[in-house]
Amino acid sequence: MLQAPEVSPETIEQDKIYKEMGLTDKEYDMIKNIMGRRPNFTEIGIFSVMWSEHCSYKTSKPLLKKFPTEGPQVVQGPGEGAGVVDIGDGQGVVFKVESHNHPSAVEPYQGAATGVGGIIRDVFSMGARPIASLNSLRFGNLNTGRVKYLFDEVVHGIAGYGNCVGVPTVGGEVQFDDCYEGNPLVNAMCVGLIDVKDIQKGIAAGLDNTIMYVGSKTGRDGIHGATFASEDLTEDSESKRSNVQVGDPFMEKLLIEACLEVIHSEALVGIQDMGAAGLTSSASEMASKAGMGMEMNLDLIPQREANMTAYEMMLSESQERMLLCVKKGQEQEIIDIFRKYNLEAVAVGKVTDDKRFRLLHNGEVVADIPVDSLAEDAPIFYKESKVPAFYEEYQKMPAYLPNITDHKETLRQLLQQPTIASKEYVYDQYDSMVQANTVFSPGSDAAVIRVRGYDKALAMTIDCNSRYIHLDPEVGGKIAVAEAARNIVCSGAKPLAITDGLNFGNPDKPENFWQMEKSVEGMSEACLALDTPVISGNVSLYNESNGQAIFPTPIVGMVGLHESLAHITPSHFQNEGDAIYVIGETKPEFGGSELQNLLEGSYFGKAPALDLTIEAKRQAQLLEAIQNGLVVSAHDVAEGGLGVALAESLFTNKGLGAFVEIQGDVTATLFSETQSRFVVSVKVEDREAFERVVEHATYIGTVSNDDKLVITNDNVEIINDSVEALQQLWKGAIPCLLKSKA
Amino acid sequence: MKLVKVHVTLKEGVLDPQGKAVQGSLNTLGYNSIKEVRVGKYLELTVEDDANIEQQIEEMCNKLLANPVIENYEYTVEEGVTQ
Amino acid sequence: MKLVKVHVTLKEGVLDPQGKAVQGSLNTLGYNSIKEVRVGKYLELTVEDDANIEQQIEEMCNKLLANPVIENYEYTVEEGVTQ
Amino acid sequence: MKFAVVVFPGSNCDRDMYYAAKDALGQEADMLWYKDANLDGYDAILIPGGFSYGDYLRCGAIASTSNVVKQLREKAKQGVPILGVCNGFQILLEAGLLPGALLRNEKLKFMCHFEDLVVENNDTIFTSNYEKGEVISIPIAHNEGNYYCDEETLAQLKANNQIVFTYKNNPNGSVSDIAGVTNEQGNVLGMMPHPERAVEAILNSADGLKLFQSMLQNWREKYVAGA
Ligand SMILES: Nc1ncnc2c1ncn2[C@@H]1O[C@H](COP(=O)(O)OP(=O)(O)O)[C@@H](O)[C@H]1O
Ligand SMILES: [Mg+2]
Repeated sequence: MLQAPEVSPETIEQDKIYKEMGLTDKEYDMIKNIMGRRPNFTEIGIFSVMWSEHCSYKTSKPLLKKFPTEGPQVVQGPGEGAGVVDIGDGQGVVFKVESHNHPSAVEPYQGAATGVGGIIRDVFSMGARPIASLNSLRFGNLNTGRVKYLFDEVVHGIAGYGNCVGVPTVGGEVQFDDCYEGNPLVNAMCVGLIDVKDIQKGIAAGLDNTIMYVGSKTGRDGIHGATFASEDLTEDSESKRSNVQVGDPFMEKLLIEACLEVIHSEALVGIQDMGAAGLTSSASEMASKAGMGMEMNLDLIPQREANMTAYEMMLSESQERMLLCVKKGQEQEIIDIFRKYNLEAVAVGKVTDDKRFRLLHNGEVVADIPVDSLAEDAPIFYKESKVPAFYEEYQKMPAYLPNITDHKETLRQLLQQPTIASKEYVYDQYDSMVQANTVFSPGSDAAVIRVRGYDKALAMTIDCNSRYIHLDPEVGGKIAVAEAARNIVCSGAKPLAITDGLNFGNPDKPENFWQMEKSVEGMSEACLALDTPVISGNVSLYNESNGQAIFPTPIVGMVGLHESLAHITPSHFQNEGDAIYVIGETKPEFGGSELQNLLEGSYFGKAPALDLTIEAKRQAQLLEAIQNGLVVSAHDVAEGGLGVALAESLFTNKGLGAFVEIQGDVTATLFSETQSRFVVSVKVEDREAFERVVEHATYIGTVSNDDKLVITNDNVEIINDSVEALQQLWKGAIPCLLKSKA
Repeated sequence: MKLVKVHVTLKEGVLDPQGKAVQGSLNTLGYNSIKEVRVGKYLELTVEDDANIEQQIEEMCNKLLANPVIENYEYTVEEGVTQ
Repeated sequence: MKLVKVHVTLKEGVLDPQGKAVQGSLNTLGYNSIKEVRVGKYLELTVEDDANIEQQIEEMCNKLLANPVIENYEYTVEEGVTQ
Repeated sequence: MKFAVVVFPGSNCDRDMYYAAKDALGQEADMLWYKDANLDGYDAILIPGGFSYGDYLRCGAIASTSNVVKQLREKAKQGVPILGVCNGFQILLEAGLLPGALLRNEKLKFMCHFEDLVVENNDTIFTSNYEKGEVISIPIAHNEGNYYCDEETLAQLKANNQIVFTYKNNPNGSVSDIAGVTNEQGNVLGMMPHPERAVEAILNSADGLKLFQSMLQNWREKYVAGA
């Protein structure tokens, strides 16, 4: 049954070959039990990928169950290619985030590019037109050649793919910290728009219906165990080969258009992209979800390379491929649609009713597995959890209170911290306006995409401050969700739902698992308080290098709805004479702050506190004020505190300035990172009405037209700086770091 | 002066979407005898004479000119024109 | 089967921003003997045997593979491996 | 007035162009898939931006060999107005319908942002609604927008008033700051910036709308009695 270079079932068991595929002894025994015999090489390969964390969520599933996933707005929660939220008029917004961390560490351009391609496929395989992309990136500090290379190539890869495929990249975030040096994070999010009646499912239903393959041919891309199957390869030929996945955005663009046409064909039963674990996961999931089985003839799979084995075909992660279930006898209809786009749809199998996943190759059965054991019934493991010692230490530390004398210089330095500095270097490389719906490009708190033909728009953002989560995963998890919602609200939209990208270290270490657990709990609480259920997400574990885990980084992608275009609100000050308010009181909270990093080169102590009741109330009040037309601009106070938020509100090239009078402790007022705060500008005539709607709004000054940021305290001038000069420092910081010699 | 000619090509097994598109287009234009196209880079470096030139080019290819994860390189060193 | 190797290079006088950037990076890396870099394309075409091959390649280069406003081309035809 | 938007595999500003003609300008427009496109009966032809054939080999090169480009040549000869934007411009250059070529941006990076353009020539069917010397804000989004031609061609372009738009702050290294040029007869315009992305205030500029309005007005003056 097995082909020559492959290993016999007996050898797999005796030599524990499965271990090299990532399966434990216990898992092997479970598989043997399920099969009622020893699995062969192809079968064990299939189990190894389907039971990997990426496909089965075997360690994270118990945690994911904690997320609130329901609400009147939710049309499709977790479980399909992407989640869907109702936005009225029979329309839905579809979105999901996906990580491509490890591929990007090996080959940053292709790793990032194929990450973008993969998440776009998740969205259009639902039947939605992709309308925007966002990304969340983490790198080490920009002081080594390797990190600069990774940073530049990841950004090139995202641009190269996203620009070509014609989906505007409208937002994202980039942060730098030593913990990501060996293990960068590349998470991509895609947002799509759909008529709810067109939602597709990844199912293979209907006995004897035809399974069709469309898109790029299958090569040996991304096969981890390739070495097993290629024992005849000499070392020399090995170095001349590569298994890196290469993206073809041109093919993806054709697939988008063709698939969005195919979904209107009555012949289509189900459709799914081939993502991680390619043919294996798409085929087995489609059958399992429909309660059916599937039989495929691998001889019919379009192949790019000669002599591919069943194992190689089933584990290949070649990009830009889709699997369809089509009504028997109506294949030609589907073939014709794809042919218009120069694509070939090929029948490769059929739906069976025996709940088996059966593969034929060269006239022989090469795999025969109960299909549910690969998908629905994959095992779940409950990991041990333990409070890390460093967390207890942080909690015991006295509050960190920095001592600053030169606030002007401090503000200048904070604006140049890479995490705060302008990311224009990055987003200028992204086509943020294709599709001609972009109201706010990158550079605003949330990106805004209008819905053509309706008086409404979508706001979107992706956020995570992992420093707070490192200090306190529960509070940090709450902050991540709250901060995303603040960005959405500032733009004038009502937050709808989130997608989460859980990036953590090795879950077998109880301390790491505790961080996962607490982050998820914190996020869940915030989701409930802010009425933003989780509709999709992704888990990426084992993000470590040299045994050192990254900061826990559960990324939050959030989408909100502007119920009218009139609600769209910029984050920058707009007019001379407008009144400036800060909403929310400030406490001296510097644990995990940018100022702490600037002064100490590390983060320690307690994370800033967050009261979700206050947060929710304040967001609702600000949104009400915006919807009543009482707010000219709104910006959340985040990294770097009020000082940075005020400066950022002025970076518009309009020659505006601000005159601000602050009370109390100057350092805390300017640089503390107390949560739940906003800087807004209001027309003078609307001040009274605004104050009636928004509690805890303190009037602090006026927008001027002299290009100066002036901050005084008790009639003493604390800061008097040129906005133009500050803006240049802020804009130049990242290009300057990249140019400096490593 | 030396003239160094460097050829950078994709490793075997790596998808070459560009080559595929060129082949498709040539076939559409009626050149049906074209069975495969692979697209690579070709660099010409004008280099001052140096005893160590081969070793240096080797280094440059690994560090910058080729991406060793997905590309192979080859080079020749010729006598160049002294300007 | 024949293996056709096509080199497409920028015409003299046409600015080559990519070549200049590569030269700059090499110099920054300490390779100061690099005086100039020009970046071109290298295509390998696998072609079925055909009496007319040279004329066909000539046509393909003019029609598609090179842009005569900015590029020159050269090619060689070699015996290829028959798969 | 009836516009054709020619869609190549990989075009991605086709809808944007279509909506600019249809919604912003309020005229008829059709999107025509390159394979079966028939350009007869259209008053103007729009070649949209994007990445036809993935920009593989050279931007616009593969698309320029397609059958519909043969029709396009005919229509150009007949004097039908043809506008190519971004990749559309690249296709027109590769097809030889406009002089010159586009190289990679000087800084070797894709760039996307608003740029100030100067209307150098308002005596064309595409720009008559602008003032000469008017500065307009239009987005760019390209990696190969660095316009190149030899000196002789440049002298001709200048002598014939074929340079229609220049950049106020040249972002990509283009010869003589060129952002858009016409053919000798003036009925084919190619430009890198995207006027179709600047046709509504909500998109942060409506400065591109006048280009389409110019086309409409010139068509009316020519063909509609009493206009
Ligand atoms: N962290 C998470 N939170 C909520 N849902 C999740 C999470 N991770 C994954 N999911 C959901 O589980 C389903 C399967 O995810 P995944 O396997 O990543 O999708 P794909 O097969 O498209 O890569 C999706 O619906 C996804 O949204
Ligand atoms: Mg998927």
